[in-house]
Amino acid sequence: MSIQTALELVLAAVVLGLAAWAVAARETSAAVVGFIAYGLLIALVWVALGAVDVALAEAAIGGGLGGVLLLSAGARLRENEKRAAAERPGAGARLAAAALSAMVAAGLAVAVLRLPTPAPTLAPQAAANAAATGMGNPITNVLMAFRAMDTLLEKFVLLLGLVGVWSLAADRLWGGNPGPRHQADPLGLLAFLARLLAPIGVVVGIYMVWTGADHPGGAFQGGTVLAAMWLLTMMAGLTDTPPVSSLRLRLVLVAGPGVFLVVGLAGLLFGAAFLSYPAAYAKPLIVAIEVAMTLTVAATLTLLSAGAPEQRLER
Amino acid sequence: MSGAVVFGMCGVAVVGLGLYSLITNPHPLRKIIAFNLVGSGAFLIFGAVARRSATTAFSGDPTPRALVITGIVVAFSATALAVALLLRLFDAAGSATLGADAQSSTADDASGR
Amino acid sequence: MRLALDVLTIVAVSGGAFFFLAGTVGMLRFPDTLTRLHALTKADNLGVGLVVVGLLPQAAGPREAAELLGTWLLVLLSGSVVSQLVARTVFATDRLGDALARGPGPPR
Amino acid sequence: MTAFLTASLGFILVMLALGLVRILHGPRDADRMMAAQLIGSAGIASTLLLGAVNRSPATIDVAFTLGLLATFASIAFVKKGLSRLEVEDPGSAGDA
Repeated sequence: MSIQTALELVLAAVVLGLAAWAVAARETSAAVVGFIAYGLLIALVWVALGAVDVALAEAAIGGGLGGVLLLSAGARLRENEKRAAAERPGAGARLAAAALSAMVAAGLAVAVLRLPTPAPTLAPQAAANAAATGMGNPITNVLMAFRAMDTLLEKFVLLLGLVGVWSLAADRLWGGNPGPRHQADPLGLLAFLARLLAPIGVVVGIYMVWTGADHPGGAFQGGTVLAAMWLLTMMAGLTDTPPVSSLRLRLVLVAGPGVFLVVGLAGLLFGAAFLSYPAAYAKPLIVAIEVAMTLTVAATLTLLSAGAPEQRLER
Repeated sequence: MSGAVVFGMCGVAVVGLGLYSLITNPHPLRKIIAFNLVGSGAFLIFGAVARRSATTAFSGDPTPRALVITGIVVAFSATALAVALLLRLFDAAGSATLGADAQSSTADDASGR
Repeated sequence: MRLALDVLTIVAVSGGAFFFLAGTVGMLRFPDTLTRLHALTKADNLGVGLVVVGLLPQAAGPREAAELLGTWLLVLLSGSVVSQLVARTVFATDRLGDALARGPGPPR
Repeated sequence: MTAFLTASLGFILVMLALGLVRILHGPRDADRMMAAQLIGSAGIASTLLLGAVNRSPATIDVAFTLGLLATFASIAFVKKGLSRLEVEDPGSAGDA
């Protein structure tokens, strides 16, 4: 066994241990902490699998936004714990569930072990057509050009998710600011950290979008970092969420899918097909879409983490 | 080559663990975590599939990886929606369990909000 | 020259690994939350720091080296702030617990 | 050199796994959060080492992102603890 394989086995064992802890922990808060640590380590697994783009996305979501979302929800649901525990299914049901899960896992394991060799791959095609977009990062090419339809629809899903979250607001709070207003000492430690970290984070986020053309990175990863920085200033009490009735906010939210859709329709009118880019303008068009998408992703993810409107609109 | 097998099996095991927790754990927030574990395991299997085709020229197939990035976004927005639903149910009913008799037994708790 | 740099890498990375060992042992063996916080900060600052110092000679260029140092600075900044905040929360909850144990009245 | 770096990476990963025991035991949420913070730092160090082993400079971006965001959970945890105190305090409970 090579030292590399030993390392991979250790990493996989630690990840599995954290997943098992997130499942088995008695208290919900303990399970949430386990799941956050799991998210951090999964980023390491993606690096070991050679997928740095995915590692960046996982580090930003699993390490940052996801943890904030689950921790604050867990704190608010604390009183719910005992009541839910009373509904724990009996030993027979648990045994049946374990058998079912084991069967599903065994089926998947057989499928993974019997994958065809040599493995089919689209990597050479992606590399051969990179010249059509002028960008060197194959994943950005797949996301923005070769399978742009997926990415467009994903942006609509994000928007629909946000509409769903907002629609949960009580009638009297509609139009107000999402989430509770965070109280914090404006001269305190958290505000100090937010003032120092947020500018660095904004630069890192923009850098990630820019470098995404040729190196690992991209609009989603950059947007997530920007969202995390916005959330940090909110948690430090320096800013508040914008009211959901704000027109400017809504413009930012539809900017990404809107620009994407307009470019796609222009491709239908002037080019070969929906979402086809004319070769001469492919890179500027993709960069324009990415900039608009970054803003949308940052705003949408922040507001998704903040939750439904909970503050009355101040007039 | 072996990295793909090791982490692919890891993903398979995570799917199994998550599925078990999704079925048996009564706490709705734990079900949301379990749902995320199942998703994460499926992404790992995708990653293993992408890694299998690694050669000296390419670190793996970019298509499944791009799909995983899309999947991470969609999983996050689904999680946020589920958490928001759960919090709203808790605020409205004073309890957020999935049992049949949960609403009637806890209506008096709602007066605090 | 190359040899000297490699020796520096080995010494510094080993030092970093030692501090992770010390931090983990402290995390497991120290008796209460605040002493464990002390162990954590050593692993945070010196563990990551020495690994960064050890990797500097292996960096491909000045840009990579700057990014390595930047990572350490980030860990230093947020680690120190967060440990302060955690310690304050521990103090605050202790005080609240004492007040609740004493009986009715304002919690402070 | 690669063998040495891989071995140190494995060592730090084992340390990280031992830190899991503290998440298991608690007893307080603060202890669990600190253990997660330690796992985060060890994860950053491991990512840097893995980048050096694989000779992929972009990996440092991942470590940088983790460094930027790894403390987020701790901050949310601290906010959660403080907001619970504020709810107990009748003076500042007006935000619900």
